Amino acid sequence: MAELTLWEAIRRAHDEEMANDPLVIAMGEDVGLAGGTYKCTLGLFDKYGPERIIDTPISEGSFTGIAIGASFLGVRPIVEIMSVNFAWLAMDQLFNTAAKVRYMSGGQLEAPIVMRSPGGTAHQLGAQHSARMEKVFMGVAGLRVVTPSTPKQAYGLLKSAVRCNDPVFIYEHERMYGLKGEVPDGEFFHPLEGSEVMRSGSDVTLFGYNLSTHWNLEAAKALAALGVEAEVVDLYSLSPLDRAGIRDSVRRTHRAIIVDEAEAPVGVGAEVMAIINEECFFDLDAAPVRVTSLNVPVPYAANLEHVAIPNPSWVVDAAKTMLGIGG
Amino acid sequence: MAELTLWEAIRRAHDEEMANDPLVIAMGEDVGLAGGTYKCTLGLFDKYGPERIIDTPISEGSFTGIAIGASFLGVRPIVEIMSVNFAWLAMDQLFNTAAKVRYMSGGQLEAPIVMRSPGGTAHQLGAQHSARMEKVFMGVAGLRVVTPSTPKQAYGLLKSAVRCNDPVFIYEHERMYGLKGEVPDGEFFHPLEGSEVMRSGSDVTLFGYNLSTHWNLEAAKALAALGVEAEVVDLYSLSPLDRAGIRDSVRRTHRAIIVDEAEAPVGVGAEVMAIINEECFFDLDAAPVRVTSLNVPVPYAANLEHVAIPNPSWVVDAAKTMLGIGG
Amino acid sequence: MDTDQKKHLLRDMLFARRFEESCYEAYVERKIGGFLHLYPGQEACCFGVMSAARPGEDYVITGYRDHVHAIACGADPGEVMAELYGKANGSSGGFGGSMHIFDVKKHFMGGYAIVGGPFPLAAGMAMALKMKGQEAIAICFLGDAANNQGTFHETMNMASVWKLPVLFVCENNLYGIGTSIERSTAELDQYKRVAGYNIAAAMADGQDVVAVHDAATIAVDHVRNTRTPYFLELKTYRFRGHSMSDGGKYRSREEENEWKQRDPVRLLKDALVAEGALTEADYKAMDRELLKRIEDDIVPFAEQGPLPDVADVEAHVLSPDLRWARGEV
Amino acid sequence: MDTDQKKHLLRDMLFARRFEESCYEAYVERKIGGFLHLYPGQEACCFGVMSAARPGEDYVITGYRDHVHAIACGADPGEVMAELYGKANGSSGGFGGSMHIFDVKKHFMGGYAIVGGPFPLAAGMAMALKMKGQEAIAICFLGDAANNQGTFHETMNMASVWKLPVLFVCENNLYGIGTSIERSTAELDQYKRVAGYNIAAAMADGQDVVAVHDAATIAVDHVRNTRTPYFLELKTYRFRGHSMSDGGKYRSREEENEWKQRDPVRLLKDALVAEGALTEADYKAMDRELLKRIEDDIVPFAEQGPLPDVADVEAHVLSPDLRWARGEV
Ligand SMILES: Cc1ncc(C[n+]2csc(CCOP(=O)(O)OP(=O)(O)O)c2C)c(N)n1
Ligand SMILES: Cc1ncc(C[n+]2csc(CCOP(=O)(O)OP(=O)(O)O)c2C)c(N)n1
Ligand SMILES: [Mg+2]
Ligand SMILES: [Mg+2]
Repeated sequence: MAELTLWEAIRRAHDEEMANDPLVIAMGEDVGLAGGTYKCTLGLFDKYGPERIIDTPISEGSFTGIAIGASFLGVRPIVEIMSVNFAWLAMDQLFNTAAKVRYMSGGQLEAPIVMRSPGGTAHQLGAQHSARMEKVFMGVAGLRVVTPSTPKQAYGLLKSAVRCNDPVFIYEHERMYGLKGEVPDGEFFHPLEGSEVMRSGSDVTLFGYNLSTHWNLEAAKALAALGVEAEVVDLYSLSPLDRAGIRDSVRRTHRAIIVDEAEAPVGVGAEVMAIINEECFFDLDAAPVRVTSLNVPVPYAANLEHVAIPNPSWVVDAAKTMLGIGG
Repeated sequence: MAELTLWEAIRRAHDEEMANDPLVIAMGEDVGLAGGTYKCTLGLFDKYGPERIIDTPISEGSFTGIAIGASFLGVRPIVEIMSVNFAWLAMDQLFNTAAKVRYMSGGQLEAPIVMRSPGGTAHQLGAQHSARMEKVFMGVAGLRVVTPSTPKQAYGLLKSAVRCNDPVFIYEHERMYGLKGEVPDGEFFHPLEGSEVMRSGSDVTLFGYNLSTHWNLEAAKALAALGVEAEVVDLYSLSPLDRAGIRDSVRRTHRAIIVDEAEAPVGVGAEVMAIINEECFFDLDAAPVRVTSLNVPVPYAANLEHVAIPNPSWVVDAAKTMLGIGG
Repeated sequence: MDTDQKKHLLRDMLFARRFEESCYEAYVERKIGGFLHLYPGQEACCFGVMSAARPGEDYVITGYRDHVHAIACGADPGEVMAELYGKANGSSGGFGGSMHIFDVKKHFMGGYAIVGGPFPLAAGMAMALKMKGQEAIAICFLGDAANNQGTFHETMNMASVWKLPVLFVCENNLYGIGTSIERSTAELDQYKRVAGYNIAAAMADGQDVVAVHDAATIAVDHVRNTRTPYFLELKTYRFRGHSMSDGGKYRSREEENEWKQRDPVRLLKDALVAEGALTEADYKAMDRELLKRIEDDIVPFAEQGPLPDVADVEAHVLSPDLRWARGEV
Repeated sequence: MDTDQKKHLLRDMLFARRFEESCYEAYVERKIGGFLHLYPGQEACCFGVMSAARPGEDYVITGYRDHVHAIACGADPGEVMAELYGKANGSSGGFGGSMHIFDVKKHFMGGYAIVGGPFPLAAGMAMALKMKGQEAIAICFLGDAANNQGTFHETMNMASVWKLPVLFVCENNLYGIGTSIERSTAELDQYKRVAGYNIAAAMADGQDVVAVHDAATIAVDHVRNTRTPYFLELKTYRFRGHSMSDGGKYRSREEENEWKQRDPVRLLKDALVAEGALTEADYKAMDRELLKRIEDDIVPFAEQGPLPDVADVEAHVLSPDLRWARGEV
């Protein structure tokens, strides 16, 4: 096992998949010569050349479309959208074509592209650079959505996404590229579906994904000090969500808190709650709760951002309220 | 009271608002000379001229941006996106600019545009022309979303949307333009927030909006014949949703079915369920249920479309199951 | 072009005309649903270009007005018709409909309903062909109004910078639904719009199939040999409404009649008659034969085709190969 | 241009240079967060154009590299600095940050962080000015790489067809972050890219503020008098990284040094010295005075400004006027 940062894990997955198959390419703004904004393709330009690590113009809509068209003929593009905030410009191609072409062609054609993009709030990036858009990608049939919370997941999910014949969107968290973790030395493919119990517990389940999984682990520690054993479930697959995994955990703990960095409306929290209602409503001992950001565009000032975006203490507070623990 | 079709009601609202304020304009593909794909601006080109009823090129992204820029200086554009399926191309401008500019300018600037667009499934329009995208518009702070289920609402919501200083998205259902209903003769502004109890009942609440409200009214009739009194609540405001109205109805009926023409994931049904969980979980006598389309791109063939998209019988069946009524 | 080839083209164009008219009838009788966009008037564009290309080998993509392009690539007309009828024997198994005809075996890579969407898809296919070192090229047929979409600009730029073997054919019929090109577009000659991208371009008379063939020969050879993009504008006209729901008040009858004088089928027929290569009687016989084929074979194939199995409604959403999804590798 | 005006421009440009350097320091000291895009090297573009326009009357919009444009429109530099510090006395009350400076009273209509987004916003403002019959024009400053976005094409077309009084200023600094224009763009001269839209266009040396002023005078007059769009390309260079996180390995030191020979501040200073209108000592005194203003007034205004009230975090999401929302009308 090597300890890698999350960006190193992503770079390794790129490298291995490109070495394995000459039709795997990477494209995006500054992925090539500059090595990628978050270094996820660092050094690969020299290794694979400009025809396989393709620096694009600032044309998100059409370079996504070009990737999709190439995938029709067997190319396996890994498209990086520099920040998920820019993905709105690529949605038409992603949703109207990549996600639908298999269906509307009656199964004749497929668009096995991978799109990766960092999202979430970071250090004061302001309203137009802090979007959390998981929910948008999850809403459309025909697209898989995964999001890593560890370098191991980041490595294995990208490898599987490249091999999978569906379009896959990989949501990376902008604040997590430097996160370190163990990655197996041997080649490893992570399942694209499912969820992972990161910590077992009996009193309440804390559901989260990417960054919020880490908040939940931290909150679980604080709760343990109060005698509360929280289970932490990581929803690395956002589409499809792991209905069975969600149900099983709630059956064990009878309480659910869903922690999501995004604004609440029509988000991951609502969907997980709906699944709980549908799968195991009568197992609940308390009303499920969402911990989300305030429903505002993200403010710039550090103190405003701090009160708008959740942190582990919000999770601890929610659990204490749910469990009737004072102070 | 005059009986108008829904498109006539929308046209009347356009006409009155344009007569009232010379800075109100309408723009979109074929809204002018051709009178609008669904006739919502019929005759207004002759009345107000090409500078106020503006036929646009097929450039959804930028004509939306132009409308927003014009609104910065006091113009009140009503932008028609010919079909909501094309709105993906306009999302960047709508979300990243219109919805955020008030906030990121610290309240200095506002973007009072109205965007109207028909969505939903109609007669076999296929995968790229049958999107139901309410959930996408509801997910972002700074944008109001309303959707009429009657000509009266269509008229009054558009009038209020034009006057309101926020960007407002009006989701119209493609199958409903010909629907007839009473519209007050006098000028009338419909509130943009809230919900409307379309039928009172004590046994179960059927939540819906635009077309699904009509399914629910039909289902309620069928249920009445079985001795079940369903309450039908119309959520004409999708953002913000009427938390109090949802809670009050569930407190009366203790049972909730949310009917949504869209695919389930991260949709209106999930959000309403989450609100119920948050507001009145312990008032529930049964797990809330979503009635939604299958999670597929919409198929073309009539028989496939029929099994993919809900209809009133699905609502009746869901209510019967919930209430334990056989056969 | 020799006489035989002209006769072939006449037959192809006349067949397409009759095929589309048959769709029209079926739509009026409500046997076809959804939106229906017909091709009469523009036949010389598609057949002229494809006669210069390699149907079945080159990869073709277009918009929603796609039946004839599919057929020109070699798609079975019965399957195209069955698709419009929403039948399991349709070219997309009934899942696509009129706007989404696909025949991937014939390299007809689909009709798409979002205006401007196919530009980058075509460039992407060209990128794949380049990577794989194949001789085939990508061909994208779209309308004039599609050129106002941002994807036009973005794709032209990338196709040029990356030297992609793609031919863009603009069928300029002067309207985008009810809005004339003068009212929507700053430059009326579409081929001039690629000047800023360093892309070779030309224009031809889209009603004269021989002229189209000749221009397309230069265009296709350019793309195939230089492996760089080319933009070919064809001036044409659609004789029917934009779709079946077209009110039709945005064009004058005079304009319509003037263009109908330049019916591509009639122009070619008249030329062949003038050449002495065809008689009016030959032409009538050909027409009768084509109509008979449509009535006896194509429509019944569609009418009698089975409905899709409703149990399949959730097929084709995701790949049936679930190895990577499940981590069973 | 007379000597006085040149001296004014020198002062403005030198101030902007020092202001941006002060931002750099504060960022390094972590007093400023987020992304920070600085302007050194390009000062002649903004001040040259605004000296030909009517600051405070004409409506100006730009991207994320926006501090200096705001100041050139008349925004208070202290408020701009306070915005970067995330303070309540910042120009956007701390809600915007570096990429979102606004001063609507001064008709500086904002910095926007989505590349290409401001093109249509500018055209829309011009549409409003046209409707209202005002003399003011809209001015949009953006970079070269932004021209590859679809909004460029769509907006140029509509601005031309609808005859909108908007001036597009392209500050062509040859790079979009780390990608050079040669690697991303088929046509290197940006002003040639509007040929297909029937829009008047020109190019000027963006390091020579007098040349910019002269070219901009023609451009602004054209827009103001003909009420039609104009596209002005200015060849320039940024002396620092794209933003504070720029690795900077994509440009050669030689190239950077060559361009630094053409520092717009130094070029103007040298010209004035050569003219005999300024001495090196005058220049040093001016510089000291500007630095002192930044150190004594502007930075303290930002440092000592109050934090925004966290109770306001939900302000400015929707209009405080709830009449229409509540139906209380
Ligand atoms: C993005 C998008 N906007 C609008 C439409 C509606 N629409 C369908 S066809 C069409 C006109 C296209 O005209 P043109 O490209 O000239 O092709 P033609 O129909 O004339 O062959 C429009 C506006 C659409 N399908 N997609
Ligand atoms: C839609 C979008 N794509 C990508 C980015 C990331 N980005 C920010 S600035 C920039 C380069 C822009 O270059 P240019 O337009 O030449 O302006 P310059 O920074 O050189 O002044 C990029 C790619 C963005 N902000 N928005
Ligand atoms: Mg056309
Ligand atoms: Mg640049």
